[in-house]
Amino acid sequence: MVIKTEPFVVNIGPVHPSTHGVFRMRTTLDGEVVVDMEPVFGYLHRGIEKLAEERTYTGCIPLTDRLDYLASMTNNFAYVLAVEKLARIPVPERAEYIRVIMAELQRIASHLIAVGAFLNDCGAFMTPIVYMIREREKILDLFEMACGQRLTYNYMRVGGVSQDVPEEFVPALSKFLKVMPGWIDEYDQLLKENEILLARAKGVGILPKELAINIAASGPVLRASGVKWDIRRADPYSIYDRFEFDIPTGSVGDCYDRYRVRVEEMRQSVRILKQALKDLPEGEVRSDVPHRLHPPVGEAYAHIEAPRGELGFYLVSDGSIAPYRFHVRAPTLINLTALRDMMVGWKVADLIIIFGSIDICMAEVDR
Amino acid sequence: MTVLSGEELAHQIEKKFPKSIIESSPECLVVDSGFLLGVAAYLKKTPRLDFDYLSAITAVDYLDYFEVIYQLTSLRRNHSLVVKTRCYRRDNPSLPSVVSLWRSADFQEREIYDLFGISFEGHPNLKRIVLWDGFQGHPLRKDYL
Amino acid sequence: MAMQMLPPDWPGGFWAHWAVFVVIIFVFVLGVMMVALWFERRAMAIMQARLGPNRTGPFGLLQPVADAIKLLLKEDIVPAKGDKLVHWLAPVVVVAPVLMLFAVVPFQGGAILADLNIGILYIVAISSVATVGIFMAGWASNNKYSLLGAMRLVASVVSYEIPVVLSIIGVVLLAGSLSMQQIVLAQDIPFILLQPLGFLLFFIGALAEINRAPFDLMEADSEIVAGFHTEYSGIKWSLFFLGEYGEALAVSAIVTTLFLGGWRGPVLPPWLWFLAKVGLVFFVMVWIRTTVPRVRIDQLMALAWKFLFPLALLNLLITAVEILVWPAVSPWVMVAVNIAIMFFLVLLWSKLFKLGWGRVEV
Amino acid sequence: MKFERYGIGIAKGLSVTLRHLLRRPVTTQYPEQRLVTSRRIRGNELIWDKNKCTGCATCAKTCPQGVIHIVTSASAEENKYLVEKFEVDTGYCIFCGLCVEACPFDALFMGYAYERARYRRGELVQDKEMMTETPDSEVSGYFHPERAAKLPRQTLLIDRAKVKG
Repeated sequence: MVIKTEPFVVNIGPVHPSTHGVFRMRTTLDGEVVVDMEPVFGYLHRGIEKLAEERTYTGCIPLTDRLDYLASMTNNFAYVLAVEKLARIPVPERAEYIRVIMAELQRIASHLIAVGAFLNDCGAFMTPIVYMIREREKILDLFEMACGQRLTYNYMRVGGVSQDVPEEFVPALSKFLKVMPGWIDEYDQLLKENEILLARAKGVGILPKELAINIAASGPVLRASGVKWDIRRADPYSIYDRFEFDIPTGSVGDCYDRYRVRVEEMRQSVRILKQALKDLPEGEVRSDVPHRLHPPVGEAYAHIEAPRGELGFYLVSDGSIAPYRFHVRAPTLINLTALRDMMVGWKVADLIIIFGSIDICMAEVDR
Repeated sequence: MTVLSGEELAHQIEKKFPKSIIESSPECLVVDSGFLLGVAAYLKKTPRLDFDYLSAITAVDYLDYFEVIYQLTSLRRNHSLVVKTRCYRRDNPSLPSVVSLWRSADFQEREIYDLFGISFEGHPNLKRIVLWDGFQGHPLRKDYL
Repeated sequence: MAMQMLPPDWPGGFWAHWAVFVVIIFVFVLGVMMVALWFERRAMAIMQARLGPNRTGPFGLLQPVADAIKLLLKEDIVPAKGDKLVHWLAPVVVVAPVLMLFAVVPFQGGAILADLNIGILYIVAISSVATVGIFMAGWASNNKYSLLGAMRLVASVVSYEIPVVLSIIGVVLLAGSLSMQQIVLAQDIPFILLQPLGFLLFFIGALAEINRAPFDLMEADSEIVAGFHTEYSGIKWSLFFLGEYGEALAVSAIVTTLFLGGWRGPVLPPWLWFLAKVGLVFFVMVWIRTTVPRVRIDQLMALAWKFLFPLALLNLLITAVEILVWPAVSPWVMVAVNIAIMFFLVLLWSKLFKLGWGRVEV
Repeated sequence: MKFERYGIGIAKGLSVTLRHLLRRPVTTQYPEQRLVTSRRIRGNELIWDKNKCTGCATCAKTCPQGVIHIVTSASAEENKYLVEKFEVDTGYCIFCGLCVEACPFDALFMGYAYERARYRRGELVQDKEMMTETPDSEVSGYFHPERAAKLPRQTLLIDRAKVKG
């Protein structure tokens, strides 16, 4: 006997505890099963690309802070790389190292939130995210020490970083690097082998390798699908060619793989940080760049491996003090392309964790 | 990552699609919009080129024309190429959609449609993405104030 | 300690007994519930490296009082298109049976409101009534999240009743009585040792039946906002809250009575033993809630029907065989045999579980 | 996929949470307990050194939000402009610190205080008098290392962690 059921439409979001911001999923459910899903964006659209066209090149750096607010350092990094490419500005050696240190710390901080929020979505009530925020605070302390803010850092400048790190930064960072691996082990002990988590996340929301490449997924989402692709290795920017690190990859591309890839990436970041801290040279941190920069007419695309994927900035200069075009290749927006394919057929509860495992930041998706 | 020279590729593509290349330089390749889909399919499917990864699409309003920029990458061969195409009309500009080749174009073409008003023919679900339906104008055009 | 004989004569006199115990139950349920609330929040906070409520009163002990006052003063919102009568009635239907459950819980030898000779049956029957209230709430709210939550609850309660009742029967067989008082008196060795598998099944089943983590999917805040009480506010919402914590306490009390030897224990006064055991069971619930993620609805049902139900049947069978065939064997031998059987069966059944299933082609 | 764990994973997790019962909570109870902020904190006000300022308006030109309003008139003495009006609407300010960086005469500072909540938006507008540096002003060391040296050391949560081995 077939029971005749009627699908009904449920709006998950824009105001919902686990849509990580103001995302809306217009889902059609048949009982608990997701029959169809349509993502609706734009609740946090602030027109950053248009705003940037009226600001100086330096004045755009605070705007990039407000893209992916969980990884502002890497946003700054990608943007200044693009401007440096456009205006052909050299960067002092020490500044390169400080940038890499900041970017890797930011990757750890961002993945802590990503993993914590994912586990929270799975229903582990608050515990993992509180533990992870506990460690993230320590990274934020370091950022605050260097640049005076805890969220919108505005730290990197075209041709370097705004100020040299204070003298107490290096001892604090080396202490952090000593204890961080132990904490990562503790997170693993908490939930890595948990049977319920395995049952919930293994094999759920599979993004096949071919599809992941076709939708240009990037970052942990792409790597979890088994593609060994990391821009730090494939197209080394800054000084990433000097460090040794592995690229963790998943095998099937399910939610569990995405979670594991993020945790392993934290370990690799600690490894890079140790090398960078060991080689940190003395010297200038900022080359002489005028406040009102006039890059030559042209265009530049610079991309980096941000915590959430390939973050690219495409800048067009017309020779004036403001960019003619400022485009952000937002990794999270593009990672969401296959959201429907991953969700259809699973239950409402899976829909939440699939979405959580992609790890988005709405400020970047909508811009 | 090696950046493939647009000039060298232009010769190859010209052999297959005569008059398809408007301009070429070491950095980029400007393709006539009529040949865009053919050239894109060629770039994706030729084994030596193998551009399987369309990393970003964006548009620029140069007032005389719109330029749409495709950042292509090959994950297997680790090389990249910038392909551009131009659209000279300001009222109802349209270009062929590449969603059939790379699904990553889906949201990005919708975004360009939303903010520049360029409609992509063949896009499965072309509607506004960040602004609401019924919004007047296309904000990233230079004449939008 | 000399065992008190039945019938209960603690305060003495029928009506005096009734009056005293109705008051005791209300005070106990409400008072202990407040402490339990505070306890859960504090214990969970400390396990999460936080502090928890510590501002109102010493150690934040008055926090539940402050919350209650706040909730009483809040505006009561009824959805415009909801069913107003049912919406109003639902919290009452949820809370009343929870209070009634405590009527048969023996706090001490003889300290029981009504020593029904079918005490445990009464508990099974009454505890299901709350489900109706929750479904009423989900229906009357006219909210899709509420309805989903209520449907999940009904599905899970209907499934979990069966293994729970079957595992209780094992205890009943051993004790030879349905009366709660008699079950406690029969436990010279706590039944958790004689019935380890029964305890495991009962505890898992009871967690699911009262929607505690990891089976709290009818109010899964990360999925369906707050489930059946999404549309409730103020005093009505607090009644649901009361019902939920009352159920948790009731289950703790029932586990104590059925498996942990009730009020019995050396040195300390019996009522303190009882409270301590209830507190311990409650702490285990809090501890589990702090640690584990939530299961999915189909996994929940699979657990009930594929794991708990067959094992509960086997447990019942084995217990019955043991009682019939070896009535005179020393209980300690039985303890060893039963623990071995539990490990064997659980390991055997665990092998049957698979990962990554549950996708439906649409 | 095979599944052979029998609850060991859950037991491991339970042991982690149980261990935390014995650890000190990390909460800082804010109004009573305070952590010392960074010496470079970009607190939410701007402080202005009247004597060093020449009225060049570089700060106003650099401000990405355009919230610095400065009106000057030529004055005879010392090759300076006379600052007639100097106003910052800190309600619109994003505290990026670019003005402090840009000031060629080191006349502008970020504030060290971060508790400047107000009941009305109008009260967030800082005028010339409110911005002028007095002996009481708490000045942050952002981009001014000489000021940073005078400030107390930042509390670091990492200092509370125990290093094993």
